[in-house]
Amino acid sequence: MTATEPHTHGLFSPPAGNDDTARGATMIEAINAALTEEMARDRRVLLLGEDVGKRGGVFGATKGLYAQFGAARVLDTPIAESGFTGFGIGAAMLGAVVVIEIQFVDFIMSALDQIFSEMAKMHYRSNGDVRLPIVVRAPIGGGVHGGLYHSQSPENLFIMPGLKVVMPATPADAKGLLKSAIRDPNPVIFLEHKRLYRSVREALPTGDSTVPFGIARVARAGTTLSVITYGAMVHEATRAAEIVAPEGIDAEILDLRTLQPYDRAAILRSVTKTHRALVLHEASKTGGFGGELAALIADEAFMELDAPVRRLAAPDAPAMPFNSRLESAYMIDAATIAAALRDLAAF
Amino acid sequence: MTATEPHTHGLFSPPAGNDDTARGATMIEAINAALTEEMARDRRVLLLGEDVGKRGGVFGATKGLYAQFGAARVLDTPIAESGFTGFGIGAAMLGAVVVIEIQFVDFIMSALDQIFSEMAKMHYRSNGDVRLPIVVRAPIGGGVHGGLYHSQSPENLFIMPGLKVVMPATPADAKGLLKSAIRDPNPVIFLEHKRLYRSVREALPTGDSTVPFGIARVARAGTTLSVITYGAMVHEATRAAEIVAPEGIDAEILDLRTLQPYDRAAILRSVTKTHRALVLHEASKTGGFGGELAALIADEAFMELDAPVRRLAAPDAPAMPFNSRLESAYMIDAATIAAALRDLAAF
Amino acid sequence: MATLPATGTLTDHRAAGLTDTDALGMFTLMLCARTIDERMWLLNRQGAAPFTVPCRGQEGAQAGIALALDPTTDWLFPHYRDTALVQRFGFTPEEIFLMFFAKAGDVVSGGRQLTHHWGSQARHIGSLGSPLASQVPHAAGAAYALRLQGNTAAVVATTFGEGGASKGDFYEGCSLAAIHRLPVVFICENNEYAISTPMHTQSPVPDVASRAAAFGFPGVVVDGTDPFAVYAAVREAHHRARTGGGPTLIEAKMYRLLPHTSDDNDRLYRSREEVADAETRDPLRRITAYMQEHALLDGQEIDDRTAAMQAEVSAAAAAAMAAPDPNPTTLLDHVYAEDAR
Amino acid sequence: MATLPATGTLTDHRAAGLTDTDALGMFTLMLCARTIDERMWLLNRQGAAPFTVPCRGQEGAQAGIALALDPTTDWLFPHYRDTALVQRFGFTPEEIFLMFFAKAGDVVSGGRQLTHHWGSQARHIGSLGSPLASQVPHAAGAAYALRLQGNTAAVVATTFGEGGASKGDFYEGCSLAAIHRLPVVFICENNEYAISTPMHTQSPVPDVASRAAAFGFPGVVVDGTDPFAVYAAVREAHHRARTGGGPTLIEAKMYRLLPHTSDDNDRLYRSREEVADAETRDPLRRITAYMQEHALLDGQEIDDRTAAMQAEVSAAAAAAMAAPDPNPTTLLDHVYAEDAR
Ligand SMILES: Cc1ncc(C[n+]2csc(CCOP(=O)(O)OP(=O)(O)O)c2C)c(N)n1
Ligand SMILES: Cc1ncc(C[n+]2csc(CCOP(=O)(O)OP(=O)(O)O)c2C)c(N)n1
Ligand SMILES: [Mg+2]
Ligand SMILES: [Mg+2]
Repeated sequence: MTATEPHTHGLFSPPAGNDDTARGATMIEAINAALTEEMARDRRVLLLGEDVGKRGGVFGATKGLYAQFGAARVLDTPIAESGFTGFGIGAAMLGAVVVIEIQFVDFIMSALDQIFSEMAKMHYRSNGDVRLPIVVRAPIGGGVHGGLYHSQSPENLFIMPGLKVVMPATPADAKGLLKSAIRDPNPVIFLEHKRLYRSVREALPTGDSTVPFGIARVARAGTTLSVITYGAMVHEATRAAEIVAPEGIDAEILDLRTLQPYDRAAILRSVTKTHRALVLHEASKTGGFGGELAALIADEAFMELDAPVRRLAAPDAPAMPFNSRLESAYMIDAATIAAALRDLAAF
Repeated sequence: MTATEPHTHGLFSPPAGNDDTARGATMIEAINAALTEEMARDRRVLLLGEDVGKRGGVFGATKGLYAQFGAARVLDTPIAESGFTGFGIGAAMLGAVVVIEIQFVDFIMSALDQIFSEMAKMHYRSNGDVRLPIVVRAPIGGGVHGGLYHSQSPENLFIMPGLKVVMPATPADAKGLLKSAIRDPNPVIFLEHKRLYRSVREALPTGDSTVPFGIARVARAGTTLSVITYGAMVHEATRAAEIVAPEGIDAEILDLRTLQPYDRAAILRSVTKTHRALVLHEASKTGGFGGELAALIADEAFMELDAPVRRLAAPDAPAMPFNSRLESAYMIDAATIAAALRDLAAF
Repeated sequence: MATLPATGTLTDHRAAGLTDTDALGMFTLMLCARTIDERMWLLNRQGAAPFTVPCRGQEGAQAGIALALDPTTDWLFPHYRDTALVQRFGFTPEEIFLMFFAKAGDVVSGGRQLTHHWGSQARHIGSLGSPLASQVPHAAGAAYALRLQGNTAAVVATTFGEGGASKGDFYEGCSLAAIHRLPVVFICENNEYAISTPMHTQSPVPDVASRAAAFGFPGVVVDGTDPFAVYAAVREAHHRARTGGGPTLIEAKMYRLLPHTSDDNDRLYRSREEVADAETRDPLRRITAYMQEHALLDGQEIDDRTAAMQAEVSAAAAAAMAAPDPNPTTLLDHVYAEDAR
Repeated sequence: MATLPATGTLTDHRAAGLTDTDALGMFTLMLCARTIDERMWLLNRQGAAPFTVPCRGQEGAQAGIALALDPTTDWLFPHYRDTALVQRFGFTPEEIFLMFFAKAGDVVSGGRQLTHHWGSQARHIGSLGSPLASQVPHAAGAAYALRLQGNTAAVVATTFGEGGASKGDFYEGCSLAAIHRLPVVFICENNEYAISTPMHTQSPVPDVASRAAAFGFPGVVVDGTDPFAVYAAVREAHHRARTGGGPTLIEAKMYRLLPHTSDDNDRLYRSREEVADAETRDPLRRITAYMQEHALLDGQEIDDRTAAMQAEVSAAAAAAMAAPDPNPTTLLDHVYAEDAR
């Protein structure tokens, strides 16, 4: 960072894109619309989290909801992630449909006992007696000058039977998946990449449309190799695909949309077509969700493979540093992906 | 469970093996010996946890230490896993060498913020200024009639840069690895399979001997296929290998000993020899550590493989149920492993 | 505990607002829990079941709590030791044994949970996991949801040990209930030990009730071996909760007369003298003496009831033991709820 | 806050046990922090740095805490807003700007941490992460380790916001310190808001200090815009800690005069009138008036010192801005400590 590179965005206002609203909605607007519609549709829906009330959340996801639905349904909590997550569980046990906002996913860690031990296991441990319609929304991901604790991608922590995990890449998916999440009778961890909040615009489908879980989206059809990814990396991969397209590398990009359940059939279909797979995520490599995806391919599509299953992921640092140069060194960008595509295509 | 199958063990006294102490030490004795020796060797070593004092821990791992080293160095804590883990971190920042006992790994969840956000990142975030010589010991694993919250195998949660993760399979390894862990300047998560506490005996090496991290042990040499595993599954796999040996299937069994770092070279070496790999663990499959191991093999040993990389792991249930029949249905046993070995050998 | 009164000097049940029938009901409830408890210990020692969690010494407080709550409207987020209390919310002895033997017919979990991890939506009992104090914020959230639904009758009670009261979730749950002035009664069953760890090692203050001051609601200490005193304290808190007065923290002081569980050996950390001393304040002894002193039951009637209870519990245990185990093919049932809302 | 005194009526610094030199030092420390703070805000608004965390309104309390601690023996586990306080422990303005610009020479983290996440072993400042209140149990553990080492001189202080004081770690940390009667001073910088959430929404009681009752140690409320009053309160707690009296919880009441951070827009949740009213209790204004009233400084001297501070801070900022960035090749340094103990 030097004084000659002015900062145009901040932690609560991540990078923006085209301001032309005629070109559709941003992801944060899509999320806000989904919340508004679901709260209007179902009086049982209760929102809670830090600063979600008057302020509308630090990113504005809950903007206007406090005014529209009142303080009883849009609850500002004290800073007590474990307590208010448990509170949400108790409310859901008694019939509320609960949407919890964790301000940054980095701060979900003290709620992990309630999430892992209670939320994920309640339906199972009660032999189906209790259901917990809860959505835990949390901004995830880096590249926003957030430093070590506002940039993490710990999605793999939540890959656990009993939880569903969603990570949309586009505004329309964010809206449709969030509506599905709120209507799901199970706990859903809904991870929103903060770099995508305002940087992408897209027309939203009209009417009450939802996007089902477990169905991947082909973000780019191709024949040379398959990139299996999700979240913000879908966009980096798409950029990388355009870089290598003129070189005759025609990458297929699969946007998983949901990580639990994840679309095994779509992955196997794509790899069966291309015979080469690159698993890509923003989280660090060792112990990341990419292991699961690569393992699936190496087992169930083994006979189709013409090349090793590659993983491209962040380096094994504890988190993404604040300084811009370190942050850039940490982040996977289109150029790095393009290099990996070339390498895999050449195998 | 029926009245005709008497229970001979309980939660705090898991299955026992041969009582002939001439045949060596159990794992719980080995752990106790390691703690005793290290506390005697280094006055900075401080033990803390629930019931570690007078009672010597619920499994007896700290037996005698309170009497020998006093209440100031063997600290009974209130039930406050996050707080006392943070307390251990603060003590380590000021020069203590801290061994924290979590009574069951199932109860570590409320300490995950201190472990993930503080312990794993402290050295990195301080640019090397702070070091945290901390060992977090926790009994792990099932098959002891412990039910949903005394049987879990969440080792994959801890695969995170900044943490080291150890999971011994034998008494001698437990002792040597624990001594290494206590001397390591980094935070180490030390996971002790409670079914192994008393069921295996082994002579312990004499003298001050340690076992280094990151070096796998060949538990059984073989040529037909490689089983990559750790913890209690090493023993099940060995039993399975003996079952299929007469059928001409000569399994090599690799005991990883440490999961972070894990011995990539040994895995690749074994697969290069056998050309077939089965990744095995007691934890449930989707999102388990097996994904990481299979992904490594599928990438770096791809050209050596004659068969798909298989994973054998528990079913995707939220946890292991209490009822004996359900517990048996959940657990991977030697017969199940033997079937997987046959299947892989026949590919 | 040394300052608590000895056998026979219970609070007058009528002064506490209880009828003779209520008092008899409390005696019976305590006797039932005690009989179940003893049977479970025996069955465990005989190898018929892998685990039990005794409530001996805590039946009195639980009977007091039980009568102060209304199971038709109220909800309970219980402690695992609540073998007496959950019966108020509809658990029968046979159901308790079905849980103990982890049978398919276990209403708590169909044999999935370790025994004594109560729960049943139909019975207004919140599902309990093993991590301590997690149910405290659940209770607050449940009360909030009931309020949102316009339910002004329900009170939510939650019980926990003094050990669990050291956890962040206890404090955060109290805080949330207090901020919203929710109708919650927090009840600590302080039995002096968290496994081997005595109160003075766990807590810097002698009374868990002191923690209520942090949240601005009343904290009350009551003799937990006096069922009628406990009843009165919980009844007052219940009234406060229902009339918009917000939460109360009640600490019932008692003593865990048996080891922590069937897997514990309490000789490792406490003297027989200490246990023997606490036995003089055994709540069942106390109420038994009281029933006689107040001519509610005579010696013969007590013997008869005890014998009848033995028979009832034997029948329940036998029926449960003979019930079918869960089918292993159900292992993956209910990982997720299937139908959309 | 409406009940706190207005400008000019500070506690007498001599009565609080401070010399004139001390008082001058506190004024200078506050002026320095204010000047740094304003410069950072400006640099952020100019696009020269992505983020800042203002301390405006909190310098008075920090100056009071600062003087009450002995950086040669004591340890500090700070709050991110402690731009004044950390200077007492050795941070120079240039070091603070090196952190702000995330430069290689940043002693906190070499540019890895978001700015204002203090830490430096050499300076006796515990490394701070972002999750709130995590440092509270660290402080207790640090005090315990010092005691084990036979160090009877050191006191450990930890600061945090009233928002962080809602977390389980706050309670659990206090509990551990109290059980062991450790020499810890817990200091809440209550600035009325956690981002947008006002005190009455976060807390069921008006005073964070009330929470000390849960742990049996003193809880003290002090006017956090009066540096001398804060000094006296912390000094007393420090003395108590050093003489075996155990912990104290001090709540210094103040107001966050700027938005939460450079990314916040406080117009979304509070009125300009409220902020303007709080500005009448700006601690720098108050101490400036005090210096004049007590003839410690006259108007000219204040102007001179202000100008000199501007120059010093400009120089520090310029030097830091020109300093080298960390080399990207260092990205994977210090993931693990290399050498065995
Ligand atoms: C978070 C957590 N830590 C540890 C345990 C293990 N454990 C089970 S019961 C118990 C003691 C509980 O004591 P208390 O709350 O006083 O209840 P009591 O058993 O005395 O009724 C402990 C430490 C647990 N269940 N949960
Ligand atoms: C555990 C946790 N939850 C949420 C956050 C996000 N966050 C950062 S500062 C803040 C408000 C803190 O308020 P307070 O403790 O009063 O300190 P102040 O900023 O007012 O000085 C929040 C919610 C966090 N850092 N940590
Ligand atoms: Mg107890
Ligand atoms: Mg604040």
